[in-house]
Amino acid sequence: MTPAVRRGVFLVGLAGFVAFYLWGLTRLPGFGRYPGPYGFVINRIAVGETNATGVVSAVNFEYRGFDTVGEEFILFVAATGVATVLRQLRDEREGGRGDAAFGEPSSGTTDAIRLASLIFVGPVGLFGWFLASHAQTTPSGGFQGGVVLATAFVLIYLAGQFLAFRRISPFDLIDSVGAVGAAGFAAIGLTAVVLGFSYLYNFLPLGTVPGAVSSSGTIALISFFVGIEVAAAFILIVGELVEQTLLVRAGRGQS
Amino acid sequence: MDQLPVLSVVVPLLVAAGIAACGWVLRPRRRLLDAIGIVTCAGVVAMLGVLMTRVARGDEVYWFAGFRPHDDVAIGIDFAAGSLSTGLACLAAVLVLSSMIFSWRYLDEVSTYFHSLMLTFLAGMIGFCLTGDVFDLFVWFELMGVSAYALTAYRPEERGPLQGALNFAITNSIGAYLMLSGIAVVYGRTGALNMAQIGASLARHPPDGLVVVAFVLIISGLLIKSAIVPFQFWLADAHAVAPTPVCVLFSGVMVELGLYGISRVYWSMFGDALGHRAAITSVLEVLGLATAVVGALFCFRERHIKRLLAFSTISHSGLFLTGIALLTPLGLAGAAVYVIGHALVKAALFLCVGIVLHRLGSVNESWLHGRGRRLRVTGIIFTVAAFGLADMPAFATWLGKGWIEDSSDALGRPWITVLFVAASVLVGGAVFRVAGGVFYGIGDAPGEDPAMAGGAGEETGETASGRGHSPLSMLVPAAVLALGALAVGLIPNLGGVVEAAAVRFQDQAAYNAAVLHAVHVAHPVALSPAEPAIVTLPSLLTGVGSVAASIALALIALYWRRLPALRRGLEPGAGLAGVIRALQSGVVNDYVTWIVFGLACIGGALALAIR
Amino acid sequence: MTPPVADVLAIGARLAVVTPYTVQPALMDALQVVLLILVAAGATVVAFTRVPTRQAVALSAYGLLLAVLFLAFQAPDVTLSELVVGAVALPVMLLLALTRVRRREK
Amino acid sequence: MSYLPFFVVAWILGVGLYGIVTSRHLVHQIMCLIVVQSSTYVLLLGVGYVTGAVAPYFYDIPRHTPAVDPVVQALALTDVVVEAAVTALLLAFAIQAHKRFGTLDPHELVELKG
Repeated sequence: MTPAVRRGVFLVGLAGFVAFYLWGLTRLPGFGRYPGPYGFVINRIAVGETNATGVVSAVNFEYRGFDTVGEEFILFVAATGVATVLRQLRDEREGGRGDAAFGEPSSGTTDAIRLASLIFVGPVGLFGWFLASHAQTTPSGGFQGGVVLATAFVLIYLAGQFLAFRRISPFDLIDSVGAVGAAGFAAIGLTAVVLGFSYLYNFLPLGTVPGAVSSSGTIALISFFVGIEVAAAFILIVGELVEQTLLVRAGRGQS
Repeated sequence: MDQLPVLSVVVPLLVAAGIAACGWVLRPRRRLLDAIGIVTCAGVVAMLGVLMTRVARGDEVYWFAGFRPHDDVAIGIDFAAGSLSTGLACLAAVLVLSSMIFSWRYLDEVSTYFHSLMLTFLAGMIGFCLTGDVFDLFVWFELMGVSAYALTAYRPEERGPLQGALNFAITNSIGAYLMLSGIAVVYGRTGALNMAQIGASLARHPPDGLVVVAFVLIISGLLIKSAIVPFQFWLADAHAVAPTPVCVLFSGVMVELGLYGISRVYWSMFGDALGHRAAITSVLEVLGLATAVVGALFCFRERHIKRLLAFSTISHSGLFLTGIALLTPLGLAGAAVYVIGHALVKAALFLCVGIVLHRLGSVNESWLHGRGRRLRVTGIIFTVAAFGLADMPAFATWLGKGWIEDSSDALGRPWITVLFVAASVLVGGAVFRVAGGVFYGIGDAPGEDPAMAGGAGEETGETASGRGHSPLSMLVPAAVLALGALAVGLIPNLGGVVEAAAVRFQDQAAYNAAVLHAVHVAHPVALSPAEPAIVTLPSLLTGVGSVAASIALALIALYWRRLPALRRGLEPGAGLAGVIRALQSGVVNDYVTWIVFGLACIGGALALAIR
Repeated sequence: MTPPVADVLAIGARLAVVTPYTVQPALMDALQVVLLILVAAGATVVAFTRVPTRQAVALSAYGLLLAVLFLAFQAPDVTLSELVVGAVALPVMLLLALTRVRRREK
Repeated sequence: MSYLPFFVVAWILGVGLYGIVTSRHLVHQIMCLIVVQSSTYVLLLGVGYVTGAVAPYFYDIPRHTPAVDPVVQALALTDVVVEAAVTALLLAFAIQAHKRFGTLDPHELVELKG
């Protein structure tokens, strides 16, 4: 199809499709009039049943925990897939070019950015850790915490040199850590099975005070593993991409 | 409570993560890695096999973390394993197992990645089959999708796999987001994600725009996955370039899972709420038959053998959808058996193509003409499987197709049989042409397709070709699968068992009772009467006749240039080439245009019929 | 982490989430309307920005807008995710990829 | 107001699809795919919203305060992760495709034509 024909066909289709979609959307109860029951039932029972005051985390890691198992593995597959697709380029580099480029400071970074990044590494890392370990109480959780933790590692890259990034996060190790995080979540669920409950049953003591850090049983533990897995997956993905940009520089230097 | 359903998903996931975690230990130990993969798959097959023997009496429902429904409100996620869903999951596991065995000597460059991705792919497919929660369905659909995209681009050193994976990922992601939009729309009215609960809740309203839109959005993602016209373009691109063991899974079961998903959501969520069964039958039937014919025409024209088989999958996907669209127990039972038979023979055919690639280093039919004569065993297996694909009587494919035709005749839709035979003859003719030309050197090499000129040397990355012999680890899975399709067709009383399962699948009230009230309905009733699933003389004659016609068509194609008509240069189907090249453009922008346009047409047709 | 830290974060989150205790319903409605229109405009800008590097910046801003909208929808958890993913992680990945791609074009 | 969020959802989906179809650059196309997906977040959170209700956190407020639906928020969180995963994978494909084809214009990726 030529672009003009395509645009014509598409716009006709889009007009029809959007009209059709709106036909359905305007039969919804209307914004702000969610009829329930699912969410309301969960809001009523979650705090009492799990001692977690963050109900979204209770849904994510307990009531609909199995969705989250699938979600973690989607991220795991993405990291694996990125490594699979980009592996050839890395082999090429190992086959010939020197590692000269890897000591260079990251591209386009000024000293000010480097300094600022260095100052931020600690707090960002701490914040990520905090988020990952407080899923049950406040709006936070393993996923957000994991990404923030990964950001701390990216800051290290911005702050200094790729060499440091590699030394701190060797890909094989991070790969393993990520896999352990993903497996940890699935294994907690399996532990319940071994103990004779159904999969992902919350078998740990719930604590006595709703909202305390030690409360809510497996929710906190699962959130922790999710944090590890997410951080590792993001570090891997960003690391692979960073390596790609550096490879080109190395290649250009030679050719 | 029995844990088999959940273990069959969690075990492959844990092994996949374990393989990645121990990457540096396993990478140099290729055989250990292979063995772990094969043992895991075999274990999953065994688990699902045991589960199948138990679920014939009724769906087995599993509530995660023990959250049972309160007052008809499901607060957790459930697995609802029925005969059809477990059977399909088991079929997926069997195909992954045979691909793993085949890969033992096939893929030269494997890291831990291949095994990890295959196992997560398997887990995604099983979770998709067994789940009873519509958002969970989306999650496993995505896991399956993401694994499949990565596997398609497994050989990133070549150009084709990257383009195929990009087209595959973009079109299917759009489908997944449309499906999620549909789920959100349903949630806005019902406040439920459990499919049984949604079905009960939707049925309390008269059908209106919301139900129609939600139905179309949810099935659109599944129609794209099952490569129904006009959403089919990605499939040929992805198949042509994915490693052959992965093609086995794409063609054999992933496409069919999309159709299973349509059946699942229809008979658990929308069947009672939508009504208007005739309108739904008509719309889905038109889509199915169009897919069957378009796929068959493209298939017959193709010279790249993997793409040829991919187009045949599109054609068959249309045939299955037509069977499901009849909304009768016999149509669904026919589609189920047809899917099993097709998966086994198609897998065998792909494995044979893999062997050809391994030995001769090409999948170009013109170049290969006569060069496959050395591969005698492979040729025999390919020919047997080709008979299966052409719906030869006694194969499971023929049984299933016959039942769909019987059911459509009973409904007064005789044109279905006519188009079914036409599609079968074209697809059968294409594979017989390949079998006769490549393995027996019959007739002349078909004309070189200019688009294929660069194709011959393209495929070498998968396996170091030019090997002196075909290892048993490749021949045995192919032979077992091809004969398996014959064996399934010969199981006594298969029709009664499968039709009973189909009736149970179509009884929405029984499904609802099993999931929400843990009550097993002893005698489920489908909305349409269950016609007998038997072998009739006309279907036997149709089967033999269409196989004969396929062989005749293949011979005509092979001897075309020696025919007295002397219409040189005008190959059968040559006029199609330009059309195909214009449509199958490889440009993802075009594919997305067709998706939007097709959705508008489907939505408009259903809206007019149901409003 | 000690409980006081959790208290601080929880109170911070509560302040950040616009609660009906502190905001008149009409004002809340107006806030949501404004944010929805901004989000619609943001999506349009992202889709119509043809220069990929600029588009990545636009996407980051769009992620920020979405995050604020989710806050007004009383979803602080999703806000936090959208901030870390939509406004930071995705643009970083996209810019890295674009750097890779642009270098080769020279 | 009552249906404005849903009109915005349809608008975002529409412009995202338009961007994909008219795109001449794969990375641009991937960003438009992100826009398409963002329509699902707005839809999910839109259908679960309750006028006048608080966010579903009961750390410092009474347990029976009316709160918005927590389930759609959990679903949106999953959706965000899926977005990140798919985008990462697509970018990896795009980088490799650029290396093999020397271009990122979908019209010039010609390997699979016909």
